[in-house]
Amino acid sequence: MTTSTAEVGKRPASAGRRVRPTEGRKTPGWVRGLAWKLLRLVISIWAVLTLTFLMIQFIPGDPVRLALGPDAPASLVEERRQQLGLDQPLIVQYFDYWGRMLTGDFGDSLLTQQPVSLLVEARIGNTATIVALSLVATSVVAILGGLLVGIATHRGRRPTLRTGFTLATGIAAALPDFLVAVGLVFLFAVTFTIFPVAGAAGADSFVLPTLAITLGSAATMMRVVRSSTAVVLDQDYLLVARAKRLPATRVYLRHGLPNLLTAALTLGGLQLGTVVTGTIVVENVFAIPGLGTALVQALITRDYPVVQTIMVLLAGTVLILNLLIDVALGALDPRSKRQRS
Amino acid sequence: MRRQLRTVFSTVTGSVAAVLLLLLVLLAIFGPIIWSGKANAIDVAKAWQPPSGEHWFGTDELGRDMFARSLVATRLSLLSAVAASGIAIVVGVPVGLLAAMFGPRLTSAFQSVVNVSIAFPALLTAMFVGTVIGIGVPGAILGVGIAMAPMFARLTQTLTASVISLDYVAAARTMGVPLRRLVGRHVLANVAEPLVITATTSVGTSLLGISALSFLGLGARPPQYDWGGLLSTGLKAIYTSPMAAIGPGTLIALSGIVFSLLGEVIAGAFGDNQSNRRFGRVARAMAAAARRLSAKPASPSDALLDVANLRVGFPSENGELPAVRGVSLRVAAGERVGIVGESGSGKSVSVMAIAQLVEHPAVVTADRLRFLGTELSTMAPAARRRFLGTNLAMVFQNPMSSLNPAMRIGTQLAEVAQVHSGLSASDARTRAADRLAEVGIADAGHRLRQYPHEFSGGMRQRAMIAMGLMETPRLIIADEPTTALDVTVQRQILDLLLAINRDAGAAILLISHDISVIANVCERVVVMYAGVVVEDLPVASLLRAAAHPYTRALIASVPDMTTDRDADLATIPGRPPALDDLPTGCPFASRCAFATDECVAQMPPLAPMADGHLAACWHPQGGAL
Amino acid sequence: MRRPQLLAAAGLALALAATSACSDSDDGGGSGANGNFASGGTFTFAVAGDPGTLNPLNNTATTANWLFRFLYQPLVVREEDGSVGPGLATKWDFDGTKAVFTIDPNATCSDGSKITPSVIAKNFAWVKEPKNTSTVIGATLPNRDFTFAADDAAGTFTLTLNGPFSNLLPSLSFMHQACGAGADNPAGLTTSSSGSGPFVLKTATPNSEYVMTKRDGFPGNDAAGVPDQVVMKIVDSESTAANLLLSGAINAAVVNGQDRARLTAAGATEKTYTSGGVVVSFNHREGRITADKAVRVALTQALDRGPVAKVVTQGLLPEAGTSVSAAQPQICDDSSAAAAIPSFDTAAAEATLTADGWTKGGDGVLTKGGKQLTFQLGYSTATPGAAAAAELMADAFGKIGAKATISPFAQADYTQRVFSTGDYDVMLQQFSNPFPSTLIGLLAGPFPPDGTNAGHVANKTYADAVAAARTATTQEAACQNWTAASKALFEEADMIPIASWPTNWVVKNAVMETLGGRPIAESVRLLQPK
Amino acid sequence: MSGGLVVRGLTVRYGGRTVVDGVDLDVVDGRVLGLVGESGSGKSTIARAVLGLAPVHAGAITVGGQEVRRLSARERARRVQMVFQDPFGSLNPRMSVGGIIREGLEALGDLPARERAAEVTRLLELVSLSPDLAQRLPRRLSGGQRQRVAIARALAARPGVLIADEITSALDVSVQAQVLNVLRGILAAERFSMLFISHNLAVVRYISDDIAVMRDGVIVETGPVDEVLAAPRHPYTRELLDAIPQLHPTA
Repeated sequence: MTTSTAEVGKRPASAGRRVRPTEGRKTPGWVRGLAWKLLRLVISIWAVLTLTFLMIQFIPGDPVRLALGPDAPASLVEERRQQLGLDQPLIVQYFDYWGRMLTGDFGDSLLTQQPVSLLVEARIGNTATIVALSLVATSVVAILGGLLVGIATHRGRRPTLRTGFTLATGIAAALPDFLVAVGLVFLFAVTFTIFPVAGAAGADSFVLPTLAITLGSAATMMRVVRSSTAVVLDQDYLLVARAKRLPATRVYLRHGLPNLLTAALTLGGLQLGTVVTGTIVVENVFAIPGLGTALVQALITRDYPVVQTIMVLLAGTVLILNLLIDVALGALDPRSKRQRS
Repeated sequence: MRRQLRTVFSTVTGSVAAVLLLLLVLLAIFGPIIWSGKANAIDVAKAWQPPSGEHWFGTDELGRDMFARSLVATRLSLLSAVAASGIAIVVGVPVGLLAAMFGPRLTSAFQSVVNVSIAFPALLTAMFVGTVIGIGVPGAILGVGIAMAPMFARLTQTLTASVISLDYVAAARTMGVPLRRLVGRHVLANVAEPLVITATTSVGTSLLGISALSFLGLGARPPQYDWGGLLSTGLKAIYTSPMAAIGPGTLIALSGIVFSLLGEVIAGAFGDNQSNRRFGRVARAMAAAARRLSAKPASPSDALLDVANLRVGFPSENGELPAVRGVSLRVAAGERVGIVGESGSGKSVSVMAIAQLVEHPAVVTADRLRFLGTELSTMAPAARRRFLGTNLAMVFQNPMSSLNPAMRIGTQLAEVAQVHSGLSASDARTRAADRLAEVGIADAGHRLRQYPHEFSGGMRQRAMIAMGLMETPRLIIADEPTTALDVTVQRQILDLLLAINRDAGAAILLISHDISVIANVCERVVVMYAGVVVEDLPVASLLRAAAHPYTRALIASVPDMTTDRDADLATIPGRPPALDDLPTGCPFASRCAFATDECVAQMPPLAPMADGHLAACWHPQGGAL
Repeated sequence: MRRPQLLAAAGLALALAATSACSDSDDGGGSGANGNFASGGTFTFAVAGDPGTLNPLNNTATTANWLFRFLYQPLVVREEDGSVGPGLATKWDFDGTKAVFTIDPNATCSDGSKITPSVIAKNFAWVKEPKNTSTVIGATLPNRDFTFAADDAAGTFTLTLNGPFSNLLPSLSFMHQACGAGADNPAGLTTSSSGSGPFVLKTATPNSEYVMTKRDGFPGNDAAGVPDQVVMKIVDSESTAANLLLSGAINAAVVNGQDRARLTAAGATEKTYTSGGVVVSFNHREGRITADKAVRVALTQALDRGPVAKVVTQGLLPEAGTSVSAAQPQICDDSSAAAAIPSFDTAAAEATLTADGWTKGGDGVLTKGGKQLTFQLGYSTATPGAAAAAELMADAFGKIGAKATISPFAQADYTQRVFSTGDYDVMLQQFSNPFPSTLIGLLAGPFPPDGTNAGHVANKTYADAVAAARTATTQEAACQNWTAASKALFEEADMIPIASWPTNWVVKNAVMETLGGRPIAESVRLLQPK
Repeated sequence: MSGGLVVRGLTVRYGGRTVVDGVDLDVVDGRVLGLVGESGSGKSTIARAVLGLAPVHAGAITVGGQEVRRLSARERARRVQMVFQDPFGSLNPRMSVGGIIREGLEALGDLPARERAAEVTRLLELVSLSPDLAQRLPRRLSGGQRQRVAIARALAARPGVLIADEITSALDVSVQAQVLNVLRGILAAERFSMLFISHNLAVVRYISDDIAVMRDGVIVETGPVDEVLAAPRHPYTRELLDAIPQLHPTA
């Protein structure tokens, strides 16, 4: 089956005279590709929202009773249920939930009775900072490190470096981020007071949290980049680039890097999701008032509206990140623009 | 597989991983039996003691021995991890299998779902499931298991998809093999290896995931305790009694490392095996560094290319494998020379070595390697780069993969002139357009802006040739330039090469397994077998005077439009010798009808025949074929 | 008139500064004390949770009280010995139902306006208004049925209750009075303050930090070492707070746990206050195994409360608790009632159960009438040390053949069980209760849904003694009745004190006095860092 | 078993793409039809459609007068078998050579179990392989040996029609000759018809009785080999003939 379709794909190969003017077909394939990706994003976000909506239904106990406290008389509970529309059929509640979520009304915290949006507003900055810094750090470290090591160890060169790299990244990837975070605090903030130990006071208070997330994820991604480097370096067009006697930098950076990034992003892009959730654990260790600390607190105290909102936000971030990666892949690899259709 | 595992575990990393795994398993089995008493013995007076001879990791808030507790916790930690992985496999593998087996539509729907869920952070999924189930060990296990299931689903789906597209599955289907057997015998058996590897590493991943949940207070709760829970207990005293946290932390990290190491080791075993398999068709793909060309005083020569005693070896476990064993070759200016030989004969490696493109770990030596009168081996790298860049052009076998898919054709052509002639971007583009037009590509200006995937195979090979013509090469090395092309396109490309030879005077060194292709293009043909040149003769003499039995068999075994359809084709019995088992004598002796003891004993030199052409044979044959 | 307290605080600060000066070898002589105070600067203290709304009349949470103490003043304050001292009122007169306060004529608000009795009246008017649902009602004032009158000419404010309430004056020390614009609209105080305290709120970042600046002209604010700024920072984890203290990023924090050792080793001073109590309570509801008095008594006898106290307070207050409301300064010393607690004796516990008809089964668990002696042992996950204490208690219960299943409850769940559904057997509870009266609703009165007596406790002796105490007109008479009430609880093993609940302030490079665990705003001084 | 393969109006589409467009083919009983064309012309798709491995959009495929798509998998296996191009991909790497051939015998269930071993030996000998190879795994065989195992496997079903899809294009020329000779030997010994697909006109000419030339999913010319190659009528057939590099000077 695949063989035949592959053959079909090669069809324009038959001869120069039968080449189709591909440029003539101005239906921009990548526009359709992007639309398709956006559709997928919308469906994914719909799924996440639906699941979080259902979460409340799955959970035993009455959220209103939790919210109003034990002293509230039954009549008040009933009244509040009506206010919140909880007495409505599930489907009505579902659409109502959608309406609220889309207008940014995430409901009130069961614990503080304050709008969840206030909590999010106060905390999203710190989380966004950590996530953004970690994403950048992970990408830069992983791509540069993986590329350099990949070149240096290509085809069995420098076996010691290769072994050391495998071992070091293996260990770094296997170390859970919470251990790394604690270790970093102990080392850099308590033993040598170089960085602040906690809080989100200044720019330097984000150094250790970023480091804690980056270490593991960069190690994992660096391995992916190294092996993609090895694959890319084995490609015929790199041999051709060398056969053209281009300088090494041009061979690697101009011919290697874009293709390498495609390969690395395809595989390593998934890793970026864990960077986003890494913030949950790390914020807790560094006591940074962010969405991660709020999520864990809310989980323990069963503050479901908060759990719901933060999960949707983090999941949405990951999904949008993936869309961006997809788009970047499309930009890097001209082939994908056509193949997507 | 068993044998591979055995060899793997005999390596240092492998045995370390195996021993550690064994230790963990023993701990999980016997730990609670031996240390439970000590682990649960409460003595509040001894709360939070620092590490001592009695309490290696110190004590916790109830004065319980943290070391004993860490050991006892091994069982719960490992069991949870294994259970979570088990859930992931039980859920993921069948889903992946189904998605791959039943139609492209299901597959594509499945891929969308899985791609999203796999990108969805596992920790969030685990938290979500844990919230619904309720905080505790079962919630954590189920959460982590479900979070990992998409990974297994996708892996299974991709692996299965790649296996069922293989011909042996199609063959089994045409044999009417029942579905159950098809899945078990043909699909699962062949996707098992990577699944086993992933399952191994996934235990480590689950362990970390569940530990993280316990650490955050979303996993095991008292009186149950796993490593994550102990870690968060110990963390309370990290600054006063760090061992209470470092102890369980180390165990978590160690187990994580053991399982990832184990996966790597197993993967390494299978991977090596694969690369060994590939080693058979190394030739062109082989590359690498370390050139130590022994430069001997060059004999004056007016040849364009003058190679003497070229040797290329590839290091392997069984010593160096000699892919090329003393090849000498001369190409005169403007000459068209072909090298013919079957796979593994060393023809591609030879020209790659000549072009200075063989990389580590291959080792290249030659008595003489002169091009345009200059010894290449002693040139400074930068000078050599420029020299070869302007005078030598190469065309490779697969035009589909030879062009960089991420760069426009124009850029790939123009950069040659920019780098070597220092042309400006616009001048280089003008030249590129000229060259494209020269190789017969219409609308060159427009074509320059296109990407390789917008070109047909024949056009890509033309573009490759045009790229070689960006400077004024004196020699074009074309390595199987038409093998991947259809016969009508092959004709056009060969004609193009001939035209360039005629119009630009560039010499051509054409490598092919198809002797008739060479006969159509070249003036002289060099026949290679098992890393040596066995015959070197003018194309005109091929049918009249080929002397070496191998050359003659090669010609006779290929049917052409005049072959007698009622007679069997000539065949060559046996197989070419393996590189690690080369005979001392003539490598063709074991397959040769004319071989004598002399042939087995001694390698015949490349010597002039009656008509003056060269052949390496003790018993050269005569007469027309 | 705040002076006595201020001077005391300053004096203590000087003493402390002198001590540290002595240890400082390069500093000598009499001028050393002043020289060791830092001039200006920022004093930062950490709290575990966000205070919530900034309306002083609608937030009685502990952390909010700490913050308000810097920004506002109450009518009267409590002194360390439990007596009542002057706040905004320089003089007061209380007869059990009616209190007359003479307002300090010099008191000014942060916006410069004067604080007159009618300003105080605005506060009480806001609190009295039912639609404002002020938390002051219940927490500070027993109900809304009070009247008040302001006489600006005489400078007096009069508050009249509808019945006797012996704890009125200490309670009022928790009611911070807004002034100026804030008194007109306390609910509008969302990002600023409007009070008569020594500091003014500058910025409020919920869940992060609250920055306050010094009010110039406030009496005593020109003293050496008074910080220009005070920051209250939210730090969830105690370890993190400790790290911040060590690194010098903050000056004070409550640290109860393991981190204390390294803080004191690093030169920080600490002081432990009793801010409440830890108790174990038994569910009396019919059908619960603990409805059986013998079981409650036996379980109490099985407990060596000292070690449990040590574990649950993380070593801070290792003595067995003697009172269910031990917050300092204690209004009543009811510790004599502790003698009524069934004392620790495993053999006696076993005997009690044997006498009640329990026999040991094959698995070592006691049974009676085919029912096993198994029960839930619950606690709130918000209480540090409770998990370990529960483990210890379960271990002790196990020794007499009673099988406890440890059940951690999330705070919300825990609250619902304790106050409403009553779905628990044995619950380890922690209260930050300054007054014995706080627990009345749990231990007497109507069952849910009409009340909060979720454990169905029906101890008439206790209920009667409590009623007598609440309406007593003198503190002394009240205390006698409180002691009798406690004794009744312990004899029936309805609720047993396990430990006093500590608040341990650790202060570094600064001085901060606290009262009942609450910072005293006027006592804060910054020292030169060592 | 006998009966040729008849294809009428076969159209195969993948997505919106028509790969085979209304093809008629006759593989006459006992004869070899060579199907020649360039890559992408649709040759392999026809083969796969016959075997039920490609979706048939329209048309009829009959073997011995029976519409193959209405046959059970087992019945179809008895009538049509195929040898694939890639000798490395067409043998399950985890099964022994004997196991691979035996599997076909088992699936059809025509032979009693005890006679299967003998049949495996016979089939291996038929393709000029030593019966000793039955125990080996495919990876220890050369490309030519593998391709002969694949032929033996296909013949195990004693099919009326054998489809050989580019079976020599992945082999070295000297090995190609071995396989072609083996195939010719079997054709002489056993009675079946064959659809021989190749892009190599010389090989097709050597082995086939009839020839069909395919291009862009359409058969452009068909007829007995000698006639078509001696006097090609379609310009594309001529183009193909002209493009072949010749070693021997054309007569």
